[in-house]
Amino acid sequence: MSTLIPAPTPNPEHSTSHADQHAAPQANMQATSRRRLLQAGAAGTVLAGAPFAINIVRAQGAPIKIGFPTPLTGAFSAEAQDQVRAAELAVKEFNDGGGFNGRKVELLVRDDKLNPGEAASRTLELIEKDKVDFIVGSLSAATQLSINAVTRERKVIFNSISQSDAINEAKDWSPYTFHEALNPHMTAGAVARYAFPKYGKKVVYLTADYAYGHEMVRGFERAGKALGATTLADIRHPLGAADYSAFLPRIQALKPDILVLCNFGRDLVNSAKQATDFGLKESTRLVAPVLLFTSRVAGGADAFEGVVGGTSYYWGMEDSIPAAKAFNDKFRRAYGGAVPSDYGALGYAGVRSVLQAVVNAKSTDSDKVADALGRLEYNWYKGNQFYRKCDHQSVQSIIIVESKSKGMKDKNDVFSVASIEAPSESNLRSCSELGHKG
Amino acid sequence: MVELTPQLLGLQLVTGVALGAIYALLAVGLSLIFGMLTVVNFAHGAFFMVGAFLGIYFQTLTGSFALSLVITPLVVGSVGMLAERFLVRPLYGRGIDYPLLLTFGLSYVLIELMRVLFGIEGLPSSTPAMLRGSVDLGIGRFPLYRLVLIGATAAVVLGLWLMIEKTRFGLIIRAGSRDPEIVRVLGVDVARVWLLVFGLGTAIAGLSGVLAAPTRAVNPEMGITVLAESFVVTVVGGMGSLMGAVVAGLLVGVVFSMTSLLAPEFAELSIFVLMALVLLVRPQGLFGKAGLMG
Amino acid sequence: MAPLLTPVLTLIARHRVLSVLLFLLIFPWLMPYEALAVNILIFGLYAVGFNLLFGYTGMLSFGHAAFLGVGSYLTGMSIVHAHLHWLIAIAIGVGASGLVGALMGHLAIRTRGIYFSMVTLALGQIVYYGFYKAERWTGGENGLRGVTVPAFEFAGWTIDFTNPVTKYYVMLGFVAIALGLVSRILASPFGAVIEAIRENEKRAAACGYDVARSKLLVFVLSAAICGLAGSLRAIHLSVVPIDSLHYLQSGQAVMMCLLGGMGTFFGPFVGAAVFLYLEDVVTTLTRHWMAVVGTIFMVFILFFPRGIWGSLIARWERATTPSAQT
Amino acid sequence: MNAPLIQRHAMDVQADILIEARHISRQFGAFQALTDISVQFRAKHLCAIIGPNGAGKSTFFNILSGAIAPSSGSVLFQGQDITGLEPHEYARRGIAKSFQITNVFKQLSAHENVRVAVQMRHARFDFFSPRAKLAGVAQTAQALLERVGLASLGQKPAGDLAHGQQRSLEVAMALAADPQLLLMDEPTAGMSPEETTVMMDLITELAAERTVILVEHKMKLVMGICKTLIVLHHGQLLAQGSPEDIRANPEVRRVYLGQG
Repeated sequence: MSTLIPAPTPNPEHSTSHADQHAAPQANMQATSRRRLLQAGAAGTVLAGAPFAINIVRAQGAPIKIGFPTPLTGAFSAEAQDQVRAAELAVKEFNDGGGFNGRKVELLVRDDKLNPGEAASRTLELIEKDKVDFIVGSLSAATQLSINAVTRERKVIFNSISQSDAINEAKDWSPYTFHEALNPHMTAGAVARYAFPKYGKKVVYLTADYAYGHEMVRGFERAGKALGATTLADIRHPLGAADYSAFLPRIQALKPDILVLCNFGRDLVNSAKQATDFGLKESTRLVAPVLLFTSRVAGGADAFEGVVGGTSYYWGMEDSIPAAKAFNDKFRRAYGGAVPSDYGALGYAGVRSVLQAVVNAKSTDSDKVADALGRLEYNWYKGNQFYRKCDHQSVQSIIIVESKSKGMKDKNDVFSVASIEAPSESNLRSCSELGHKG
Repeated sequence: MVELTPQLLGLQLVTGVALGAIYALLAVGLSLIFGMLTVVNFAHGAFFMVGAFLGIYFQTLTGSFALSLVITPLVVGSVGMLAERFLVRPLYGRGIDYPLLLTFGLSYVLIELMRVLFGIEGLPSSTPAMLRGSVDLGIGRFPLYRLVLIGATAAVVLGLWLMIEKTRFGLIIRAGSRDPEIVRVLGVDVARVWLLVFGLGTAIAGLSGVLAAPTRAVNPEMGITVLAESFVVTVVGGMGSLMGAVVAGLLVGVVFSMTSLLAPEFAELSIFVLMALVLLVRPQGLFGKAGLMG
Repeated sequence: MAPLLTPVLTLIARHRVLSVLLFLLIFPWLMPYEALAVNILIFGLYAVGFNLLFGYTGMLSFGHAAFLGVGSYLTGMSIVHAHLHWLIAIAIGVGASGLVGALMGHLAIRTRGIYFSMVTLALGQIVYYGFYKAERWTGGENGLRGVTVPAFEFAGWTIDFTNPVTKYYVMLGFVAIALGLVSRILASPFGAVIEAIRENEKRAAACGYDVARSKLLVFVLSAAICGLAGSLRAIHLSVVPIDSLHYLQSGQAVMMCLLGGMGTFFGPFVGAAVFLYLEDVVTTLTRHWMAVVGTIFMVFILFFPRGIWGSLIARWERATTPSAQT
Repeated sequence: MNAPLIQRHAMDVQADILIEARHISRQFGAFQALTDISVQFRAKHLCAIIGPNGAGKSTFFNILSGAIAPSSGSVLFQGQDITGLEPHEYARRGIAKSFQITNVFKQLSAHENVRVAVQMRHARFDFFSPRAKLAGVAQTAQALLERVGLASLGQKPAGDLAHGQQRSLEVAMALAADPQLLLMDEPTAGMSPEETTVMMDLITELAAERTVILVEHKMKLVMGICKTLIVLHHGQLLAQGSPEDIRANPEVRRVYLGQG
């Protein structure tokens, strides 16, 4: 145990940078980074216990620090690690471009283990110990909200790259809160507008029983009302349930045109898979508000055959969107031909927006940068975007994809782009509805 | 709300039984180990998970689901025996807490091991071609594979029952689960028996992993929720009672299935409520021996 | 080691609360960052509360997350919804978890051994779902946000919880009081009774002690202390995550106790410190932290069943009273 | 047939009856362990329950000590019905027992074992006063240890004591409550001849101040020291009376033929 007793050291900054080098996995240099990790391991344990970790006077030209809490371990680790790759890419780009008057950017990645408590502690660490200038990251409604609760109190900018409706609402929102990702209302609405006219109006929802799931349903029903869709049932299943068979006979009996799977990640994989086994697809079209690239890869072609869903980004859109092509190529170059996933792309955009705002504001001061972000109009990877004034929600296009089961070119060729809904404020909930004045 | 036709209830029942089948298998393994070794195996869910991964691995390797059904339990069982020999054995006679907590630590290691070997996203798993699709039971369509699942479980339980009733090893187990002292008196090499029992228990966990794989997402964390559920089953049935494990497995499956139909949100809660009620009325579980672990 | 250790440990043992406080005063400067130090304070207290039941009375509960969580939520809700003063909010949190403890305990103490563990687990999960479903008040899966204590004047000082050091020392105050209380209880006749119950229930009853009533009392005490830990955590994180009610959180208490040494006064605290520090360091070093934590855990069970502090005590006893260890 | 005898016996000693069993019966499932046993025990009296293995001695002992409840019948202590009370309530009324299987707080020191037992009389639910400062408790405990000859071993964990010493420790704990009735289930079981004599002397000595009821299957051992013997056989009261009566009793002779 003795090695665990922290020994004093004059330079606490070190330990983190070691850690970060590791925490940003570089697909193309795995072997070396592993070795580096081992050294870091030795160093880190000794250094991590630095006394007087706080109140370090930071010299001019010190690096701009961006804290990046994300669930490197746990159910969404695949997505999270793709987020990190893409974020690293944005940082590298910026630094290669000379940084911000000589100041380079440093990305401090922390594992929030998909646990809101851990996320809050890690955010406190990033702010209090590492003195980060900004926070970007998170990959779940709960963790992003707890990160936001911490940053809001301390007036630190947080650009969330994970979905949630709550974070837009005045109750949680702060002038330092930005939301790069889509929110359930936008995604669900877009998918509804695409699917209801096409596949029918009798709808059953199989919903993960938590805010995110409920928000999805709300989004669908709103859009559905306009289109004359009727809800046969909204069946709520426990979050993270492994088996959905018990919910399926009832759905079978209801004979809906559309079954909307208002759940995420592994819940989606499981429910889609089991619905397929029950032969539901013979009479019903399966629809998912958020169809993740990674879920589809993990779930396999059969389970997702013919499933239609929404996403913030699919690499395949590069055929029609030049920005996407450019982004994919950068990513492929950096990571040995790999393509960015939807959430990965958000990691890139989230960091890049903040850095652009720093340049525009000519400062790293929270208020100045927040102001600059508010004015920002950008096209990083998927077409034009901007943050709505009242709630800092990024107004952006939404991609509707359909899962392929045959004729795939390679393992990444999993979707066909069915349609792209252009960015429009009218698809967001109104500012007044969210409790914002103006 | 759809009206509750006999067909729907019937189908819901079958679904519950199919669910219960997996619970029962897991609980049988847990109960076997507990009954003999009074070890509460917190790594059981992990062994289940390992079974699912290896099942797919051997299936792709040999190209045959049937083969992996045979190989995987053997491999998982051997891992189990290694664990018993080198990790659990030193803890016998140190009370119930220590083995329990050790296996908890072991489960962490196994989960991480699978992450390293097969990646964090998990593996895509699909039903073997010949068992795909759904059949019309007359009360509605039901996945063929889940029927097979029920059959397979029945077969395993039957086989186990025969072994316990008809073989000498079974005799020792029966005696042992009543009173471990007896086994020693019978002049049996207890250490060897316990090793085999632990192996058998974990092998069954592995087998249920292979069987469950086609019905759900296979990922390193898949064992965690399953563990809690199979504990509920084991405790409801009565720790150490194989009969109890099977009955409670089906009971829990059906209760879960029925609440899913009538009050979906409370499906998961329902099984914990069931456990609380059973234990408060019958502290030793449905088939458990009173005073055990008292 | 022993000769050097003996006088130190004797001193510590004599003034155990005082010495732990002295240590905790400098503690934040030994940690990589204050938030971690605060977490250790909170979980140390949580583990101490749990140890009262597990280590001293021999009852292994898998439902203690319920008390941490209820403490957190009730304190949080009193601040967020009722806008009560934070001190009152903490009192409410502690009271509520004590109450829940009384209810759970009343049902659970009818069972023994592994069944006790499982009943507490089940009841704990029921509490979990209760709060999960009460989304309007608890925020459900999103957790309860906005548990903020505005800066206030105290004895001419401005106390601002966004200053980590201030927050640490305020929390330390509460933990100190709780530790003093626990230490006092353990030294009391009642402390002797619960240890007797752990050793031999039948005999304790034959001595004339009301075993059931004593068990219930410890259960409630333990719950209230874990509740205080929860209350502090709500203020520390300014959010209450639903996970704080999950049974995995209960498991953490067990791990911390074992790591540090169950049935010893400092053990759980040491356990919590090492556990959290380890996790913190390991997670920043490798994504495979689960393997590392799991292994260390197994090593302890196998080779240091007494835990870190427990093993030190044992060495000390062997050094001072040889007969006791034969 | 000997019921009237008991009744008559009861008449003249009604005055100083300490504990009384009335028509005690007990089944375990189908097995009838005890059938309609009525016995009275006088105060400050050394008495032994004897009988061959399986006669129902331990069952009867457990019913008298409140460990198990009778299926029918009742137990009176000082004229009060105490049937079915909690074990700790028996203890608080002044009924102490030492178990057949040694039963101490193994990890606690011998002294702490007795101290806890003594403490019972002073403080039950006291959370605050430091236990060490509890008036006289420690001294009383030490005195009791001396009385059973363990004075020097006070600091040793009870689990580490020799078997005989653990039995003695149990007696000390039983005495701690200064009971009026001391029930002892085979106090000399597994003891060496030397230890046995020491224990028997101690018991005789104790019986001077209180009622002591022994369960013993070694007849020889108790014949010498007991005032009254109660003989059980197949769960029934076979005979009771002075050692002389018992020796003379043909029934008993038949049962114990070749034994004792």
